Amino acid sequence: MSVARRSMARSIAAHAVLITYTLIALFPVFVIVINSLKSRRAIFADPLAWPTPETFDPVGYQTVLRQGDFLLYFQNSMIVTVASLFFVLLFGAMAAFALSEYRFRGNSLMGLYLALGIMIPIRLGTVVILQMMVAGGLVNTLTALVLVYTAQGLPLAVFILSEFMRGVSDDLKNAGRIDGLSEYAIFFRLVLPLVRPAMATVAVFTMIPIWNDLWFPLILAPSEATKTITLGSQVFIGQFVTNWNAVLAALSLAILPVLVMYLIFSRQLIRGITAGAVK
Amino acid sequence: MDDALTLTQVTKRFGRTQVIDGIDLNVAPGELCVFVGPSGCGKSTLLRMIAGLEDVTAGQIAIGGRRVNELPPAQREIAMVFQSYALYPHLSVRDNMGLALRQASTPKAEVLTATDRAADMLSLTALLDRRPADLSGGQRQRVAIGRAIVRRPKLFLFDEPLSNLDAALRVATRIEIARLHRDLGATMIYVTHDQVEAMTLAHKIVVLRAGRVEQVGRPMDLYNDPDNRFVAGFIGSPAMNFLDAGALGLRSATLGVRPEHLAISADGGTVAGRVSHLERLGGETLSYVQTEVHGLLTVRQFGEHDHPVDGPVWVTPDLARAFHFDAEGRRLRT
Amino acid sequence: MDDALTLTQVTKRFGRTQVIDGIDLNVAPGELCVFVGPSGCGKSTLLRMIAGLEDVTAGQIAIGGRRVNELPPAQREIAMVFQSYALYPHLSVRDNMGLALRQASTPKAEVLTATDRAADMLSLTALLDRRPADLSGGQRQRVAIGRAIVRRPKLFLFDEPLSNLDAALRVATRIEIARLHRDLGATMIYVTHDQVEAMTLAHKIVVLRAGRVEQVGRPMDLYNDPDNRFVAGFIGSPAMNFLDAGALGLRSATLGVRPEHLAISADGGTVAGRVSHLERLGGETLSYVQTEVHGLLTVRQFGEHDHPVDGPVWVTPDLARAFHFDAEGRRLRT
Amino acid sequence: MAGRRAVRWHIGVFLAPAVLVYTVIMIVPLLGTLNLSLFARGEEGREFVGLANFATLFGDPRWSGAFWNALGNNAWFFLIHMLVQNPVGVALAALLSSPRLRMAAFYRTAIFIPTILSFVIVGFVWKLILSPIWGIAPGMLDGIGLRSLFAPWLGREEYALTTLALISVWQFVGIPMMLIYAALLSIPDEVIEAAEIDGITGWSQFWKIKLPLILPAIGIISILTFVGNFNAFDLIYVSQGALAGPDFATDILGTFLYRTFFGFQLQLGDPHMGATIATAMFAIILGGVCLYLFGIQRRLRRYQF
Amino acid sequence: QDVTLTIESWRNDDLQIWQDTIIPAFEAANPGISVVFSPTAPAEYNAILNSKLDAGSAGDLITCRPFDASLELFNGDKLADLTDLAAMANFSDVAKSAWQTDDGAATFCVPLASVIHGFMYNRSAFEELGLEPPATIDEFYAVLDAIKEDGTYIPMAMGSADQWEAATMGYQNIGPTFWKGEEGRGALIAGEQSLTDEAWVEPFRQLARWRDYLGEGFQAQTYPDSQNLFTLGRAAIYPAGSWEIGVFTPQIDGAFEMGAFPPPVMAEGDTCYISDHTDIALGLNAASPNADAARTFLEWVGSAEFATLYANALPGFFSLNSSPVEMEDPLAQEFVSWRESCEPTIRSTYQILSRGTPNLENETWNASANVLAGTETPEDAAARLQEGLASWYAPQQ
Ligand SMILES: Nc1ncnc2c1ncn2[C@@H]1O[C@H](COP(=O)(O)OP(=O)(O)OP(=O)(O)O)[C@@H](O)[C@H]1O
Ligand SMILES: Nc1ncnc2c1ncn2[C@@H]1O[C@H](COP(=O)(O)OP(=O)(O)OP(=O)(O)O)[C@@H](O)[C@H]1O
Ligand SMILES: [Mg+2]
Ligand SMILES: [Mg+2]
Repeated sequence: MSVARRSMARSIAAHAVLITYTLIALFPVFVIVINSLKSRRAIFADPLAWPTPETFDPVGYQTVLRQGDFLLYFQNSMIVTVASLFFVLLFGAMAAFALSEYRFRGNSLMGLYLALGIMIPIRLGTVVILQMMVAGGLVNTLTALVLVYTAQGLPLAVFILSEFMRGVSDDLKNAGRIDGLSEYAIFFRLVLPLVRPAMATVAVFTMIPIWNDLWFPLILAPSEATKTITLGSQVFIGQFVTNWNAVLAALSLAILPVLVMYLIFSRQLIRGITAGAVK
Repeated sequence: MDDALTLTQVTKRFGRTQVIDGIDLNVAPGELCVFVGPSGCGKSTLLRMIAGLEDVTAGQIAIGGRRVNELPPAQREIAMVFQSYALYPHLSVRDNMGLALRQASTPKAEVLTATDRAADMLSLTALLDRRPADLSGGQRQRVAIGRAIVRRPKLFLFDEPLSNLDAALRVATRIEIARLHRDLGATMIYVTHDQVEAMTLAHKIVVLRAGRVEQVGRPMDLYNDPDNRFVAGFIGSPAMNFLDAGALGLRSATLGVRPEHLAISADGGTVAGRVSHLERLGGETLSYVQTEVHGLLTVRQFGEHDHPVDGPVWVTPDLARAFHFDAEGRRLRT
Repeated sequence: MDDALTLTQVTKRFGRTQVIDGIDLNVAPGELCVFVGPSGCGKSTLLRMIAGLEDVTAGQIAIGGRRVNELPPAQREIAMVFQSYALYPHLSVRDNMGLALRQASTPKAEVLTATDRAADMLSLTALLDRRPADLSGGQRQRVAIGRAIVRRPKLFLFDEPLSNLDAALRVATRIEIARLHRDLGATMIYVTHDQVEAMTLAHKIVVLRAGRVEQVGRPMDLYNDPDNRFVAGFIGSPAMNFLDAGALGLRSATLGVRPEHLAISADGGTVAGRVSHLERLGGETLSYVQTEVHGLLTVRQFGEHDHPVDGPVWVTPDLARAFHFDAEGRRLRT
Repeated sequence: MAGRRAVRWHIGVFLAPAVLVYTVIMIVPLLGTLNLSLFARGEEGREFVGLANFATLFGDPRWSGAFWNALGNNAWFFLIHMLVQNPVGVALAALLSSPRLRMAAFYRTAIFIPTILSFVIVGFVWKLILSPIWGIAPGMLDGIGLRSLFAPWLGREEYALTTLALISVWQFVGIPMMLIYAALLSIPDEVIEAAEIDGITGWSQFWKIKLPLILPAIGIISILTFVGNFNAFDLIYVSQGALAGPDFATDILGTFLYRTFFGFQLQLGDPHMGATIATAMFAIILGGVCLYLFGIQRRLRRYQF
Repeated sequence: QDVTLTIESWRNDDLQIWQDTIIPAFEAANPGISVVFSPTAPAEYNAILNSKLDAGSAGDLITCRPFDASLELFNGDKLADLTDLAAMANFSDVAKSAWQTDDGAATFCVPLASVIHGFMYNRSAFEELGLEPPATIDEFYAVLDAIKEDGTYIPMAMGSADQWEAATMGYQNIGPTFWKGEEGRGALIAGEQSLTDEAWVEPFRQLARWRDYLGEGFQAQTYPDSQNLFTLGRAAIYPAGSWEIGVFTPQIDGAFEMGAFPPPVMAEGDTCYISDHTDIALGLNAASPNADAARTFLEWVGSAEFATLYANALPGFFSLNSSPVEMEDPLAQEFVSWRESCEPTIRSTYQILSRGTPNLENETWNASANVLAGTETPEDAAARLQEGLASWYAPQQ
């Protein structure tokens, strides 16, 4: 598409709106970041001030790095998040393909069944889940978390992906069938690459609650060796006093990996992925 | 030996729209069968039913003597060129063409040879690494053809495969398809709007109209011996002229005369009219003559000719080569 | 009066691929200009640049004397038929055609009249409430045409608008477009692969090759007076035969003879060969003659003729109507 | 696709892993829990009481009062999301998807960052910003001469819920934005080009061309918003506590459920009443989802590109 | 053989102290037993603990909330009976009451600490304004008026956003003065008094009066906000719990001096009452495979050695051990000295009265916040609480 299509006024207006909203979105984040670099006194004395030499105080970060093995926590979070994401995307896309591509008896019931999971908070099943994990000897392993997060992420993934997969041209899939591709090959080689934007979206949606979850790490894997970063940051939230310097520092640090993952996934948001397929 | 393709009372409805209406057809092995018919008459639908991409509402489709109604497309051993191309947008031209072979675990080298051959034949070699989105319309169409022919299956289904190609390429590709057909001994079903393609490629032309078969036959048989006015008018380009036979003092209702069988002269003849428009195509000249009784008549002359536009002329049909039709459009054979 | 369209050194690169290479062109108001050229030569790209859908890498485009390089498509007062149709999938045929008018707040009744007229002309009336997904290829193409013509803008851009239509419809639509053109006095740019369309519709044909203009001229001028071997071979179907002039004892490098200017005879003539293949098209017959020196020659005869395939024949060029080219393919005018 | 085929094993293969993991890890535990709603703590352990718990929930004015209050608040919470979050998300996506917009990736990321933040941070920073004591919001309003408009929003019954809903909107607007953005990307360029040529640009292009083509995605975000809001919990919990003050003005079903199920402070967890509430919530959500799946989604036309 | 004991706790705050001070002391004396202190974010503690106990994955030692939360666990056979623990002899009946069956027959947690309510004040500010800590209610308001008059300081740091602040630091802080501590609390449990009695409504009236002395926008002021207002020197008086001693001292970091006074009495010479609330104890997971080692640990926790360690590490958490504990922190000494001059009592809602639905403690939070914020009158609030209590508590019906 062409430059000529962008009229000047329109594009200025678009930028104005976007910048305004970006400010709204980032202002609180800015407040967090500047305050994570200040002493507690300075935070509350003037929360909006930049850290000055007097008020600059990396005590939060120092506390964080001193307390516990934050690198290990990071690693645990990464492992859990990436593994869960992988299974959610794979299994979710497969199920979504079955639901969107084939007409079979019970299709919509199956769709509804797989969507039930987004309607009740999985926390309610905690006791039974924990009992299963105890029985399976999975307590204090990352596997337990991966299993739970996979199950937790599937409904949303199926829900979103099946909608997007309905938009993939039938002619294209049919061309594949005529080319002798098995249904599996059609799924993996034709459909999956074409719903990349949707996969990226689902990946991001799935990743965030996993990364930020506190509950299941606390219950299923609270041991030092399996702590996740979010759980690790909770140490600073006390009964009567919260070490906000440390919490802000820990959670600001904890954003970075998700942000990186987000950036990676959002590169899959590509325009015109199906361009040129059919006329 | 069984027929390569047998359609028995094949019918298709989309909701309440009847699109294919009880079609019977046999295609012998190795035959090249061309479907022609007006836009929307059901050619693509029929092709898609043969491929297994559309349910058959009623009737039976057999390929090589075996009923395939329930068989998925992958097991029908067919290749197809879609009217809409249906290229894999995320794959390069090479992969688009090679996917089927690689899927069948053909050795890499063989896949490469096959795709390179096809690319060569379709002048796609320079584009092998592009994706469909970066191709021109005609290039896309060629990729679609290439994808079908690298596979060399028993039955080819072509849906207007050359519509976006230029004349030279079209002739070349047509000849390649004919050669492929000869070499492989494959059966082909070919949909086209192009008279020349239909006439030159086909062993058998099936003329469809609103989901029904109007006539099946060899090209020259349809041309020289059409069963009815529709076929007579549809086969041959420019289309046949239909004159009011009564006004000419004949017994039939309509007289069909091909443009080349109308003589035109400034001096005198059977039907008087005036030249309304002249088309010079280089090798031939088409004169459109407006007449009072018979409407607009097309006269085709070889070479370059000139008739003053709006000038009065006389047109004379070659009655020996004319066709007679009754009021219902049925051919009157005498 | 300003030209309706002026291209000055228009250039387009996709990445490093040079697709359009410094094109200069003037189209007078009311003119119908046809772009022809081999598949992939840049016709669609040029059209899209005129429409404002592609950036101009270099050069200038002016519509009605006004530079439009920076103007968005909506302000260029154009209508376009896309090679890939680009119909609105969510709108019915009627709404597809009427949307632009309704957008311009045309009164409802007027929109209705305009769409009904277009539908009528394109035989779409029965399909007005369908959506594109439920249409055949040809029907979609007609909707795309309908969408362009209801708008009656100053400049029409047609990209192979008739490629998926059957012969009858094609002729009818072609005539309608010609009439529309006359009635509106609009300027039209028309891309086609069809020789007949190009020859009959065009005031001016632009022959493109690999992003460059090879020749611009009136149809019969290009046919009778091509500048070079490429144009000579491209205009006219079947294509011109190129004979080795040296072997015939002539001074030029290549002798171009149209198929209709080759005489064929079993008894004797200039060049000896054997009939390799015969195409009977009804009104004419094409004989492909394999010769030792000049390769495969096409001979076109009016009417039905028969030459025994593989039989020896003699071919004689009509030297008076032949063209001479030098080794670089330039026309030698004498 | 032709039907009536031999057994199509692949359907099973495609569904099996998801169904298996999901059923074992999610459905079985949840059913086990919802099942508790039919029991109550008796003399010796658990005893079956049928629907008595539901009778309590809806019959006992204390329970039903709390339930309806939470439901009403939840409805308002949802309404704000539908009226603010989704339109804003769609609008942002529409802007971001305009072709060749410079810095689009930056905007997209920036607007998405709040969604990445954990609730703890979000709760903290908004409380800090809106706090009447530390002066960010009052100071900023002062700066534009509107100090008088300031109120301790989070502490006032009439504003607290709306304020929290707007914070939640701020946090989650990235979700509809991203989903709609992905949907917009799938619209073929040529359709948009055709619209440009037809003179359909800007807003009307969005309304007339893009919106109809992404309706299914809009449907999805609506239903996800519905489900998400009626399950919401964390934001209120971290910023207003489990008692969802002031005076339960921000109590929504999620906090009500949490308080009841897991207990809070001296209030012991009551899995039976908790499960009862959960079942009631589940019924409400399921009703909404079914309405969508069978009433709306079926009618949405989808277009293949 | 080595065993590792895991302690479940909500005291994130104490992680350092356990790791660096308490556990090493124990481990040095008991080779072969190692101890891990594994705290959970306080808000989630009950829910997480219950889930883990139900599923059998909880740690060996369980930090006990007072009264019903732990009693419930004991009745559900989740906590072991520790009545026979030798160290139990080191605790008075009052100290143990929060972790006993209603009849007092069984004790299931070793008491760790109690917390005392009172008021902290900015001594530097008081000196600057020439004020003395008040002893009576009239003096109390006079002081508040004086500070308000002056305008430099917010008279009192309290908000209603975190409802428990109003209830615990307000209502339960000053309430015993009106309902006469244990006397009134016992009478309420026995059904002899009701919450609509003057003694129980008056504390709400006091809260309502406080409203005039709070900072702007106190409705959105959270508990940490209040803490910060006081420690940053912006507020002069802070209704406190003794636990703040430990956290305020480093936060104030010498910027000003703190002092404390007990809840003021109605008239000079009246008996004063303080809330000295048994708050935290340690129990044994009934399913622990390391019960023996855990008992060894609990015996130690009941010892005087532990009491000294703990109380000094956490000034403001006062040992419940009968053996006197030497404390270094002067403010902590000040608080604990009130035990001598005033009648101690525990929070009125904790024992028995919060067993049903509606939960009296939670309702009291809500009511206190409402009254403080002025959205409900003291009388209405009291009536509502009484009605709620009577709806399930037989002695009140
Ligand atoms: N996005 C692109 N990137 C790179 N090359 C492109 C791109 N789009 C088109 N091309 C190339 O530009 C050339 C011109 O394309 P164009 O579509 O204009 O051809 P055309 O003359 O319309 O051909 P046809 O008759 O086949 O439609 C082709 O060779 C094509 O492969
Ligand atoms: N999904 C559908 N629902 C309803 N009618 C349909 C559907 N698909 C096709 N049709 C109609 O069926 C008829 C046959 O369509 P088909 O595509 O087979 O035509 P065709 O002969 O290939 O035409 P063309 O030459 O234009 O490609 C057309 O009139 C078309 O409108
Ligand atoms: Mg078709
Ligand atoms: Mg093109």
